[in-house]
Amino acid sequence: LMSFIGVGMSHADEVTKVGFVYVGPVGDHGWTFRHDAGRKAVEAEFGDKVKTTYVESVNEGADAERVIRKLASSGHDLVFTTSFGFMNATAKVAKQFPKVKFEHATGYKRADNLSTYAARFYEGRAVIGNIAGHLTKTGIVGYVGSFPIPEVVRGINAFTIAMRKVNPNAVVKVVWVNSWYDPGTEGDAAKALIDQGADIIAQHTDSPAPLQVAEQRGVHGFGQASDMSAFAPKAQLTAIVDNWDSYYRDRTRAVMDGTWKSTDTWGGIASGMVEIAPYGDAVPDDVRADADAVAKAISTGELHPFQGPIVNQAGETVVPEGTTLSDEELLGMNWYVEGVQGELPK
Amino acid sequence: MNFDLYLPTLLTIITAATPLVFAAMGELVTEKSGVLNLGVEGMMLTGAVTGFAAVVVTDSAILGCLAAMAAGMLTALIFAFLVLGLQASQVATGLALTLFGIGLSALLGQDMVGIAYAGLPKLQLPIVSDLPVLGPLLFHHDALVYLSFVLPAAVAWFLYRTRAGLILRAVGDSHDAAHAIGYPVIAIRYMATLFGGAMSGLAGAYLSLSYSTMWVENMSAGRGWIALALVVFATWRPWRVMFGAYLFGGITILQLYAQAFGIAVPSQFMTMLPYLATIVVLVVISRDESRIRQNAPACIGKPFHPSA
Amino acid sequence: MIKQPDAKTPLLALGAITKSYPGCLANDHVDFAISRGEIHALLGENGAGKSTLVKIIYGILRADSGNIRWCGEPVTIDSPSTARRLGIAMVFQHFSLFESLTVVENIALGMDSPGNMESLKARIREVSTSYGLLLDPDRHVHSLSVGERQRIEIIRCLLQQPKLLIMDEPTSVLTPQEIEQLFATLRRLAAQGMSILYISHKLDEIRTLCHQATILRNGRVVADTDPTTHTARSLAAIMMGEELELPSRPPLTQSDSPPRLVVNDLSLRALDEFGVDLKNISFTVGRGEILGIAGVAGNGQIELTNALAGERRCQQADTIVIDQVACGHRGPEFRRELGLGSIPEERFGHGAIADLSLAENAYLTAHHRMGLTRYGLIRRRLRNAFSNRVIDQFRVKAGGHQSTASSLSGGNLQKFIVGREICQRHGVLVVCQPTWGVDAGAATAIQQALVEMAEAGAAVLVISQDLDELMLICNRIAAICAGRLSDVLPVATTSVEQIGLLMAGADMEMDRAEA
Amino acid sequence: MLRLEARAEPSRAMIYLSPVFALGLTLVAGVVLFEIMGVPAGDALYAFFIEPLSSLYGLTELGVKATPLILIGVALAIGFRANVWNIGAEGQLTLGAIFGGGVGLLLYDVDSKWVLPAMLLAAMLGGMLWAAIPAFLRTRFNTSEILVSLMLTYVATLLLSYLVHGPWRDPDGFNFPESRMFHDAASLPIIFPDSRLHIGFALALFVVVAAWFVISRTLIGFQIQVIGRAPRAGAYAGFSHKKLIWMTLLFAGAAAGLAGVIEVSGPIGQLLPSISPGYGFTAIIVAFVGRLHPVGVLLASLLMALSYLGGENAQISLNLPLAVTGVFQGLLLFMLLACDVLIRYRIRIGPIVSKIDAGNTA
Ligand SMILES: Nc1ncnc2c1ncn2[C@@H]1O[C@H](COP(=O)(O)OP(=O)(O)OP(=O)(O)O)[C@@H](O)[C@H]1O
Ligand SMILES: Nc1ncnc2c1ncn2[C@@H]1O[C@H](COP(=O)(O)OP(=O)(O)OP(=O)(O)O)[C@@H](O)[C@H]1O
Ligand SMILES: [Mg+2]
Ligand SMILES: [Mg+2]
Repeated sequence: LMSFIGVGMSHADEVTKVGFVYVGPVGDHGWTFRHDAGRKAVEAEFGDKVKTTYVESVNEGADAERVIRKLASSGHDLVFTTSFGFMNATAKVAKQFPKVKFEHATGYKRADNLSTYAARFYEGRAVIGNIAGHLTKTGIVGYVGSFPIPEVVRGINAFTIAMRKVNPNAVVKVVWVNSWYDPGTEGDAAKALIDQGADIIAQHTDSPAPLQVAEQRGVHGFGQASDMSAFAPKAQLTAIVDNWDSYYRDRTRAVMDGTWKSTDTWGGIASGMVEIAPYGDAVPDDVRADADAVAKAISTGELHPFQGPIVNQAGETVVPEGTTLSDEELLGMNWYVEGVQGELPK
Repeated sequence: MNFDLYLPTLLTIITAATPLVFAAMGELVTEKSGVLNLGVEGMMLTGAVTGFAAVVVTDSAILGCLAAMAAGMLTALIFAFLVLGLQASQVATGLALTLFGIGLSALLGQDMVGIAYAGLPKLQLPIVSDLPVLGPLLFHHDALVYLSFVLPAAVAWFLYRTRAGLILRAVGDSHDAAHAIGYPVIAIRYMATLFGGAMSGLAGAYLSLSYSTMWVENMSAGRGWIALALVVFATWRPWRVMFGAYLFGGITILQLYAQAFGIAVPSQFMTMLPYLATIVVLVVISRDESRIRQNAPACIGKPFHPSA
Repeated sequence: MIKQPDAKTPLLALGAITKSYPGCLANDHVDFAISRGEIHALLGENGAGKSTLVKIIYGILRADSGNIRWCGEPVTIDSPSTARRLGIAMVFQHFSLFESLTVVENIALGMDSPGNMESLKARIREVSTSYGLLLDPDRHVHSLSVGERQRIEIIRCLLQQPKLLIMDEPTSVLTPQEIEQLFATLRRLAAQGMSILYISHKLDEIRTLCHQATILRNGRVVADTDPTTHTARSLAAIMMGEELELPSRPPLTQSDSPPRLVVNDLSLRALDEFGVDLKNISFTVGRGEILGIAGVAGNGQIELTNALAGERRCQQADTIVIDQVACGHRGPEFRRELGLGSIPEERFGHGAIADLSLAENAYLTAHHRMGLTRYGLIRRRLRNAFSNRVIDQFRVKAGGHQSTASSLSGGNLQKFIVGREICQRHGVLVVCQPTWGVDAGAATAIQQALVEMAEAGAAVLVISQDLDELMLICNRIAAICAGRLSDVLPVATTSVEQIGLLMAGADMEMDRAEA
Repeated sequence: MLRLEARAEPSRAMIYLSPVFALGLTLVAGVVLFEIMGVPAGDALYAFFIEPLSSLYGLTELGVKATPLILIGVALAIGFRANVWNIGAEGQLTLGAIFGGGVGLLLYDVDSKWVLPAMLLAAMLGGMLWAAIPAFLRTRFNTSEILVSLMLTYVATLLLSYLVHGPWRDPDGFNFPESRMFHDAASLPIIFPDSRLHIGFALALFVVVAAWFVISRTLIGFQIQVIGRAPRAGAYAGFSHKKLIWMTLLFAGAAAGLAGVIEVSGPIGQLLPSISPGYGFTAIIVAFVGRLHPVGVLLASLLMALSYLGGENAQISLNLPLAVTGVFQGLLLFMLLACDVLIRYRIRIGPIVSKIDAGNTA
C-alpha cells in the first residue's frame, strides 16, 4: 500500500529537485518558452545544488494529475505547474504530498504547501497601450486574442484604458483565433485587423506571427512574452517580456533555506516579472519618456491601470473616480471597457 | 464597389489557401495511385523545419524549398516502405507517421526556435504584375504561390493527358489488372507516394518560409488534416482541390474579417464556419454518385502483393 | 550458332515448365509447342493449370523451372511487355480491366505504343465493326456488361496484330452468332499466319475451330491430339479420366397446380445511366419446370436476377408472386423465407466472399432458412455441418468447411454455390449463368442438379448465354434483349436459330414493323 | 533485396510472435536513438517500459490512460471492419463529455445514485447524436463519412470551448474557462482506493468482451464482416448496408461518448476546454495495431498508454524532451505494423532466384 500513497519524501541529500509542468512545448517561443527560461535561470544560479526537471505539452485533462503526482513522488521538493488548467490537479496532489511544495501559476487555490503566482501583465499592457495611443494615426488598434478568458480580457482593458488616456478617440478591435498557438491564423487575424484600418497590432497569442505581419505591412506592433525584435526589427515598438527568472530563483532558494511559505504572488513591473523590452526605433523620444513615466508610476504604485473612473462599453461608469478595482475583481474580469469594439461572449 | 477594399482580403485568402493546395495536391496524386497516406501533417512539419533550417544555414530560398521537399520525400519513403514493401496498414502507418513527424520536427528544430527569416522574395513578373486589378491580386507573390497556381493545371494535365498519368490512375483503379498487363504497381506507387511527400514538404516550406516566416513546434496546426479532407471533398479532381482550398481558406479568413468588423457572434461559432461550410458543400456535391465512382481510386488503401 | 527459323520450327515451344503455388503443383513438366498459323487448344478441368501456363507464357508468372523458345530461340519472358514485344497478346479469363477508366483508355493501357487517343478511338471503331464486336470507346468500363468487357480485351489484342494470340475462355459470354463471327475472324487470322492459343471448356467449339489440342490434367500433359478426330465426349473422357453422363431435361408433367413463380409486368429503371432498364417483363414458372432465358450479356440479365432475388425491390407487391405470396416489395431475406433461392452471375464479391471460409459462405444465404441462427447467435456446429453437407453432396474439391472460398477453382466454387442453394430445398430457384467458366465435368454436374431439383417439384429459372445448355435442360425458353423478354416458347419445337434471332431482338423489330 | 513470399495460410504462431519481434526491433532502434541523444539506452528503455509498471499506482494509471483508447478503439475497429471510416471519434468523445457533463451540471444539486447513470446515458446519446450526422449524410446523400466526421471534430471542440468559456463556467471560478467540479454523485466510483482507476476501466473491459462476442458469434457480426468485404454479397444475402452504417457509427458514437464522460466524471472531475489529448485519433492507430480484433485492441491500447506514461517518465527521470518520445512512439508503431507482415508472408533475403534457364540447352 505504500506505493499507492507514493511516499513523498523531501530528499535528505543536498540536491534540491525542482519540477516544472508545462502546458505547451518548450519550443513555442511564447509562454512555455519563457517559463523554461526561468527554469534554466534556476539551474544557472544554483548549479549542482539543484536538479530541474520538466514535462512539456501536458494535456490539461486527466494527464496533468498523473504528471504532477509523478514529480511529487519522485523526490522533487518543489513543483511549478505553469498553466491555469492545472489548478485542480495541483491542489489535489498537494493535499496528498504535504511535504512537497507546489506553486501554481495564474490560479487561485492555495494551501499550506501550495502557493500561487502570476504576473500583472496588465501593467505592461497599460504601458504599451500608452505607446499605442501616442502612435496610432488611424485611431484603430488591432488586438489578436487567444481565448476570451479573464487574463486576456484584463489585458485588453488595461491596454484600452491607457491608450484612451492619451488618445480618447482611439478604439481597439479584437479578433479571437481560439488558439494560443497557430502562427498561420494569428498572422491572418493580424492581416484582417490591418485591412480594417488598424495601424498597430497588439497580441495575446504566443507566436511572433502577428508582429511579422505588421512588419511586412509596414505597421507596428508589440512583442508577446519575449523580445521579438529579431522577427520584426522595424515593427516592434516594444514587447512585454515574461520574466519568471527571479521568482523561480527566489522560491527555489526558499526551499533550500527552509524558509518557503505558502504565498500568493502577483508580481508586476516592480518585481521584474513584467519587463518592457527596449523600445524600437519607431518610438520617438517624447513617447518613450511618457511610456517610461507610466511604467514608473505603476511600479511605484502611484498609478493603477484600473484606477477610476472606468467606463464600460455601455457608457456606464463602473469604477468611480478615486477607487480602483480590487485584485479579486481583476481576476474574474469579463467585461470590456469603453473603446473596445465587439461583444464579449457571456 | 471599391476593389481596393477587397484586394487585401483576397490576398490573405490566397496565402491561407496555398499550403493547403500543395499538400492536398500531393496527396491527391498519392491517393490516385491507390495509396492513402494520412501522415500529411507529419510530413508537412518535417518539411517546414528542414526547409527553415536549410535557409538558415545556406541562406538560399531555393535550397530551402528543395530541402523541404527532400525531407517530405524521406518521411514519405518510410511510409512507402512500410505499406508497399511490408504491407502494413496504410491508415495506421499514416497516423503513426504523423506522430513521428511531429516528434522528429520538434527534435530537429530545437535550435531553430527564435530565429527570424525575412521571408521568400516576392517576384514581380514583367507586364502582368502591372495589370490594374489582376496584377496586385495574382502577380505580387513569391515563387511558391505562383507554383500553387500552376500546380492543379500541371497535375490535371499529368493525370488526364499523359500516358504516365493514365498508368497511375490505372494502378489506383485495379492493381491486379495493372499487374496483369505488366505495370510495376509497387514502383509506381512508390513514386506517387514520394511526390505526395515532396508536396507536403513544400507545403511545410511555405508555412515556415512565407506564411509565417519562422519555426515553432507544431506550426502546421492541423492544416495537414484539412488537406487530407480536401482531397475527399474534391472527389479526387485537381481543380476541385484548388476550389476546396480557396473555399476553406476563404471562409477562415472571412470569419476573421467579420470578427474584426465587430460581429456579435461568439468567436467559437465564427471559427466553426469553415468546417461547417465544407460539410454543406460536400453534401451538395456528393449526391452525384456516379461521379464519385468515376474519380475515386478503387484500390485506395488496399495492400497489393504481386503473387499471381 | 543462331539457327535460322524455318517453317517447321514451332513459333513457341515450352519445355518441362513447372510451377508450384504454396500447397499445389499447378504445372508439372509441361511440354508444349505451337506452330505458325495454328489454332491450338488447351483443355483441362477447372484447376488443371491452363491459366497458370498461359500466364507464364505472357510473363505475368515465372516458372519455377523449364525453358521457353520463341521461333527456336531461347527467351526469358520476364514481363508482359517483353511478351508483347515478342508479339504475344492475351485475352484474360478474369478481366484485366480498369473500371473507372474508359474503353479507349483501357485499350491504350494494354498496348505499348497506343499513339494518340483520337486515332486510337478511330481504330477501335474500325476493328470493332469489322469483327462485329460493337463497342463505344468513350464509355466507362464500370457501366459495361461482362460480354462487353470481354470485347474490350479481344479488340485490345487484335489492335496489336500479334504473332501469337492467347485467349483464355473468350466465348463464354458471346451469342452463337458472335461466336460464329469470332471463329471466322480467328480462322482468317490463322490463315494469315497468326498462331492462336485457345482455352475453352466448350468442347464442341474446340472440335470445330482448333487444329491441335493439348490436354492437361492436374498440371500434367495427358494428351496432345487432333481434336477433330474426337467427339466432345471422348475429349471430356481424356480430360477427366472418366466418362461423362449428359443430363437430360425433366419431363414436363402437366399439373393443375398454380405456377410457383409469377412475374407480372416487371419494369425497373437502371440504377445508373449505363445499366439496362427492365421493361414489362412477365412470365411464369410452374412446378417441376425449367424455364430458360437466353440472351447476350448486358441485355438485362443481371438486373433481372437482382430484381427476382430482391436485391432491388419493385413498387408493387404483386409484380413478383412466389407460391401465391405477392412479394415484389420485399427484400431477399423475406423472399428466401418464401422459398426463392437465387444465384448471381458473379461468383466473387456477389455470390460468395473470397476471403471467408466455405462455412461462412454457406451461412451467407442459409443463416435463416436452415436454422443456423438462434437468438441472433450463429450456431456454428450446424453451420459447419451444413457446409460439409454441401461439399459432400456436390463433390466440391475443397480442404473442408474452413477453407476460404478463394482457394477453390472457379468450377468448384460454382458447384458449392449451386449446392448451397439447392440444399436449402427452395421451391423456386433463379440462376444466372450457372456454368460460366466452369469445366465440362462440373457443368454437367450443375446441370444435372438443376434438373433433379425440378424433378423434385421446384420451379427453376435459368438465365444463361449458353444456348446449348438451355436447349439441353429447359422445358421452355425465351430470350431477353435490351431489357425486354420475348415470347416464351417450348424448347421441343424451337430451333437454336430461332432463339438466336430472338436474342438479337428480331421479334421486337417485327413488332415495330407491324405497328 | 528484401522479398515477400506469401504463406499458404496465415501463420498462427506469427499472430503472437510478430509483436514480440516488433518490440525487439523497437528496443534495438531505441538503443540507437537514445545513444544518438546521448542518453543511456538502458535507463531510457527502463523509463519507458518498466518503471511505469513497477508500482501498483503505475498500473492503475495505465488503466486510466488506456480506458478511452480501449473503448473507442474497439468501437472503431468494428466500424472499420464494415468499411465505415469514422475518424471523428474525438468529436464524439467531446459531445459525450458535453452531454454527460451537462447532465452532471444540470443535476448539480441532486444527490442521487441515478445521477451518474443519467450522465453516462446522456453521454452515449450525445456521442451517438454526433455520429448520427455522418451516418445520416452518408446514407441519405452518400456523403463521405471520413470528411464529415473529421470536420465535426473541430466543431465539437469549439462547442465545448464556447460552453466552458460562457454559459457553463463555474460561477465561483473567477470566470475562468472551466465548469464546477462534479459532486460525488456525479463522479465515477474508484475501483482501488487511493488510485484513480475507476469503473470506466471495467466498463471498457466489458465492451471488449461484448464486441468480441458480437463479431465472432452473432449474425450482426457476420453482417459486418460481409458488408466490409463485399457489399454486393451483403445485398445479395439481404443485409442492409445502411442499417450497418448506422449501427456501427452509432455504436462508435456511444462508445466514444462514454469515453468522454468517463474522462470528465472520472479523472478530470469537471468540464475543461481540453479534455482529451487526441484519444479519438490515437484510437484509430490502436484499432489497426490491434488488427481490428477486440482483444488485440485491448493489448494495443495498453501498450500505447504505456508509451505515453513512459514518455512522461523519460522526461522526468532523464530530461528527455517530449520530441524524443514522439519519435520513439512512431518507431514503436512502425515496427508493430511492419512485423505483422510475418503473419501472411515469409521474408526472403537475396535476389529473386528462379530456376528457369532460358533454354541454354540450345
Ligand atoms: N495465386 C494462386 N495461389 C495459389 N494457388 C493458385 C493460385 N492460382 C492458381 N492456383 C491453383 O493452381 C491450380 C491451377 O490453376 P489455374 O488457374 O491454372 O487453373 P485453370 O486450368 O486455368 O482452371 P479454370 O478452368 O478454372 O480457369 C489450381 O489448383 C489453383 O487453385
Ligand atoms: N488478430 C488478433 N490479435 C490478437 N489476438 C488475437 C487475434 N486473433 C485472435 N486472437 C486471440 O485468439 C482468440 C480467439 O480468437 P477468435 O475470435 O478467432 O476465436 P474464435 O472465433 O472462437 O476462433 P475460431 O473461429 O478459430 O473457432 C482471441 O480471444 C484472442 O485472444
Ligand atoms: Mg483458368
Ligand atoms: Mg474466428
